[in-house]
Amino acid sequence: MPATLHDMNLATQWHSAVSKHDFPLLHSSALGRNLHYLDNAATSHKPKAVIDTINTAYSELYSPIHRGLYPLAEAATEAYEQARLSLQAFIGASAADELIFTRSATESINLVAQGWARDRLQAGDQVWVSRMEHHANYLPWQRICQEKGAELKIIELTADGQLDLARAEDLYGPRSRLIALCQISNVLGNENPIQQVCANAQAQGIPVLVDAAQSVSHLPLNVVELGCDFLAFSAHKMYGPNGIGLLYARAERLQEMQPLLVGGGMVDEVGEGIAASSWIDGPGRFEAGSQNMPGALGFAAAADFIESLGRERIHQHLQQLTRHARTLLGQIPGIRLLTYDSVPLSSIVSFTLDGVHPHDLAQVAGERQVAIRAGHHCAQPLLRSLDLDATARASFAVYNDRSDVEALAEAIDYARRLFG
Amino acid sequence: MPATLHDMNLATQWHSAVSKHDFPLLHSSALGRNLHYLDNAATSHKPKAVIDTINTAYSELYSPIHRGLYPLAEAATEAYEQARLSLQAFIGASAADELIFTRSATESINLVAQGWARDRLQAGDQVWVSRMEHHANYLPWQRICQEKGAELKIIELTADGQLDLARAEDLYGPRSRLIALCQISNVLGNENPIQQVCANAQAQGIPVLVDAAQSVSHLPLNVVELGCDFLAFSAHKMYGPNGIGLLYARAERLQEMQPLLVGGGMVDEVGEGIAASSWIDGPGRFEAGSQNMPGALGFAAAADFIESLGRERIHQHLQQLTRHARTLLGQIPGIRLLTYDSVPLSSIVSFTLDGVHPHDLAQVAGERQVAIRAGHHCAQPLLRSLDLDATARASFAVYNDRSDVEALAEAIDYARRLFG
Amino acid sequence: MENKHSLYKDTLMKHYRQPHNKCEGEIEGADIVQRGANPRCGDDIEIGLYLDQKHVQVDQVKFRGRGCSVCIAATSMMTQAVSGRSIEDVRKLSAEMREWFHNSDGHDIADPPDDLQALDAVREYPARRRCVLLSWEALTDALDRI
Amino acid sequence: MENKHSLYKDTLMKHYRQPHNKCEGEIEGADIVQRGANPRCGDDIEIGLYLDQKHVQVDQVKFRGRGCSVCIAATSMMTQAVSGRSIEDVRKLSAEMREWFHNSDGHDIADPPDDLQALDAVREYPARRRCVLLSWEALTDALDRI
Ligand SMILES: Cc1ncc(COP(=O)(O)O)c(C=O)c1O
Ligand SMILES: Cc1ncc(COP(=O)(O)O)c(C=O)c1O
Repeated sequence: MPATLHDMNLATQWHSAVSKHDFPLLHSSALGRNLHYLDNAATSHKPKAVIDTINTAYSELYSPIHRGLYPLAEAATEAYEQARLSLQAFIGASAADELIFTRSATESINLVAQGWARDRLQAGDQVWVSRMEHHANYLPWQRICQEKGAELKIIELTADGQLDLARAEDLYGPRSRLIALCQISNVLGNENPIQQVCANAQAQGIPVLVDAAQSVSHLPLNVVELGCDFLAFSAHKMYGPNGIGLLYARAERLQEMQPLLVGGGMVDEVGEGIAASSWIDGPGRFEAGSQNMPGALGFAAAADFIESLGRERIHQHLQQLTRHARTLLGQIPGIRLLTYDSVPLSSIVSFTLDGVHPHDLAQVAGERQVAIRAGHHCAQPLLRSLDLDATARASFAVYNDRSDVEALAEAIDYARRLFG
Repeated sequence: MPATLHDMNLATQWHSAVSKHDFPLLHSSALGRNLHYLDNAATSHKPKAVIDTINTAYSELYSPIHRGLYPLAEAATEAYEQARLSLQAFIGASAADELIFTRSATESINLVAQGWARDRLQAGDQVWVSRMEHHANYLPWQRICQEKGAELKIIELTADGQLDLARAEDLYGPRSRLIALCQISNVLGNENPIQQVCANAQAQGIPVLVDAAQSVSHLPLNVVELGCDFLAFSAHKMYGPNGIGLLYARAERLQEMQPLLVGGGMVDEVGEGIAASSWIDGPGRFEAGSQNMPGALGFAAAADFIESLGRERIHQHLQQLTRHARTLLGQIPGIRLLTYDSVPLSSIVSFTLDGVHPHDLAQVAGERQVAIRAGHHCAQPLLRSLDLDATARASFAVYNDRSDVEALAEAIDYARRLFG
Repeated sequence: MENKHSLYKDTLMKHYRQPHNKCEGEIEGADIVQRGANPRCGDDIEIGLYLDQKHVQVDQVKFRGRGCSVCIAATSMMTQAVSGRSIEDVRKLSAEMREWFHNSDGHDIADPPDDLQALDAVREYPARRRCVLLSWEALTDALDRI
Repeated sequence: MENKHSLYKDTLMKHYRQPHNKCEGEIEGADIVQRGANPRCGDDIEIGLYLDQKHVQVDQVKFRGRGCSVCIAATSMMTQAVSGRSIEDVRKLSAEMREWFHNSDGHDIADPPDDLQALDAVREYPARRRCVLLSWEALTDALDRI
């Protein structure tokens, strides 16, 4: 499968900008050195720059945040808020005060469900999600709808796996209270027309939440242009640390939210007994407890790392790998790809192989140093509608190259022969 | 203030076991090298062993948890569950399945309030806390009591700052549904008689939650002997990383809990529409989303670090420093200590100085390289009852020594003269 | 194709390709039919127990369903291992199997009957334990209903 | 005792020790009385505005309350800086002060009146900004009530 000359030129340029050498696990660890890591939709490896930032945060700058009156505490607080500013620029928000540090995309979405929707939903209201949502953007809505007697409405998919907006009749109707959509599906790899949905929703005054967990690392993204009200993602899927994520909430929406967690640092005045307490202004109201400063700094370092390569370029690189994977996998007898040629490529390929269970595919691949995922990918509603129990999935990141794709295709073909 | 010979011998032994040299920030950073860091009740610095563990987790073992079928993922999952086992041993729980990884003590307590108490509290029921609770163990109860029309009852303090259990008449009464108490107060430094409260409560079938945020790093602790139902703490106050904490829930209680967050990894079968979904068994049900493996490993490394010194010995060391601080501070004209000689020492000294605002005390101390805290310490209910707006607080950790205490006393005396 | 470091030992592959006691349609005439499903993987099986008249012995176990190779092979091995044993023995073996897989560093089953020893390789893959144990758990549930 | 790196410059200490326009009891006869409190620090002050008859000028500002040295000194400086100025000027100055403290790297106030320049040192301590701004915020709230 020779690459075109154009592709090869791009690839050469790319690999002088970034390579496995920048990622300690892939470069020099016993378990990772020879690994073709293609489970990036689950979590990505960390460049040295991010690991070093975390290290430095603990070794040179560590201190309580927003609480101390000594120079170290001032410096740490400054760095923490600087990280918020970096991430503000990264997503194009109008103000840093619209960014809330959470533990993860999952917490971000639960915060909106419990802190915003709970007080607003009434029996008969509708919350809209799509058929392709990750459980993190499905279960919180299912739970709050159950509690409030609201309806959980599903945007179904067209035959080629895209949002069937035409069939979602009441999406912008009078009972629609919130639309919660992923920007890129973690199974299909589809990119959804978020901007269009936001524009239509805004015209009817319906807020939109965007699950950007799979997109933020490689799609140029600007929340103001996108027009969304909420946007959620995790650091660990964008080359950053675990245990930290973000919720963007437009100022107006942020004003309407109640905290998910209450505790230290977020209260202004504590009422006696059960007299109401008052919360502080700004995003700190949603960050109860001691701040995760090293996490925030690592998060911002990951954003810087992405910006240094450019999301446009990263996206191109991932699309090339995805295209290559589709071509090579497509040649294996019995393979079924879950995405259609009519849908633009992103960074994910899901597939099944006739007669071989996806778990066996992943296991055989694993034994051959190719790390892919098998299962329902936390998207049971989607898999059920496709009448599948599980699929195999390969997903790409900046450090992957064509040799990873080739190893994948070989491993799948080997599995076919093993079980054939 | 010459130390007794006995104290000096102990101190020498101690400093061969642990010193600032083991803590990169205190040993070699520009901002920390010459710092007398006495803000340990807010957060503690990290030994090299913990920082290295986090580093290694990212550089050699990083992978998704509970999801992958390749050797790296198996190794990472194993390490994550091994960390849970280490922490199980650290707190003496009967089973690792009783330990839930959370983001912090704050989340742990909120999880119990929203995931356990919400379904159980009825109008007229009582939740008991003490006057000395941190907001993290006060606001979650205040909020759930407001929501449910339950009563938030306060165990008031005796004149010397101890729990006045005799005055808390209905503590074990028929409407008492939960008792939530800190083991050590973050302002007074008091150690509360948790074991006694648990025994009495258990006799009446009333669960007890222990906020161990301030105790777990230096009090020998065994949840079975203690007899508590829930126990919460954060890693970052015990020499571990930020962004991770723990909730211990006795198996019986864990069975009764609902998750605070819903999302990936915790669901068994997702219902269609708003049909009920089913959660998986065990602590994973409460750990929605991608696991924080490097955090868990750093957490366990911190527990190992503590165990290597021995909590008994650490406690002794901290008591000695506290005693020394009380003696030296006590000689400064106009000082008022917030703890009484009748109360056993732990690791915290709070104080005020007549005519100087605590913020000025902390600022002057900060300018003289002594890091202490000033404010309400997230304990407004306590400070209000003492008719104080703020106090200054010094708190000790393993790396502190007598010179830190002496620098503290000098700084406070300097402030007295500056403002005198 | 036997590979020392592979899960896919010959015995396992043999049971997967030609499972013992597997029905294509419904399981007919069994004393107890019990489902075992793991929605997380999509494994979904049904086992049928045929008991002797006195209900002290398991004469045969049949199964049907779908799953990965480990699930199918392990279920096949299970049916082979327990058919013809006393209920008491089956309970004991079932407990031992679970023990064996939960303490992967622990002791081995003294004398694992038939082909069960071939599952040893799976113990190194905690993520696949559930695939092995699914049929044993269904079996235990079935015995509890006698 | 002046220390180059200290917050506690002579001017600040002077205002703290001998605050201008500070009352001991109630603030009497003011046109507007406004409280400013920061429960997080325990700073709690009250300012009283005395306006001219046409309500275009702030004749005097008095205050009472408790707080740290920065809060008390900054409030004293504020009363001194705004007394005798037109309401329009006071609004402008108040906005400039907030600007000055929120962008600590930003531009300086062109010509800070009276002793305000002495607060420059506080700008390096974000945690104390609130102590400086409390009285200015109370002032703005008071002006909004005219
Ligand atoms: C007694 C006590 N409980 C709970 C907490 C909350 O811990 P965290 O901020 O790590 O959630 C703290 C510390 O802030 C504390 O001192
Ligand atoms: C589309 C999507 N949304 C949300 C999540 C949840 O992210 P996290 O597990 O980091 O909270 C994931 C990943 O697991 C995802 O792929």
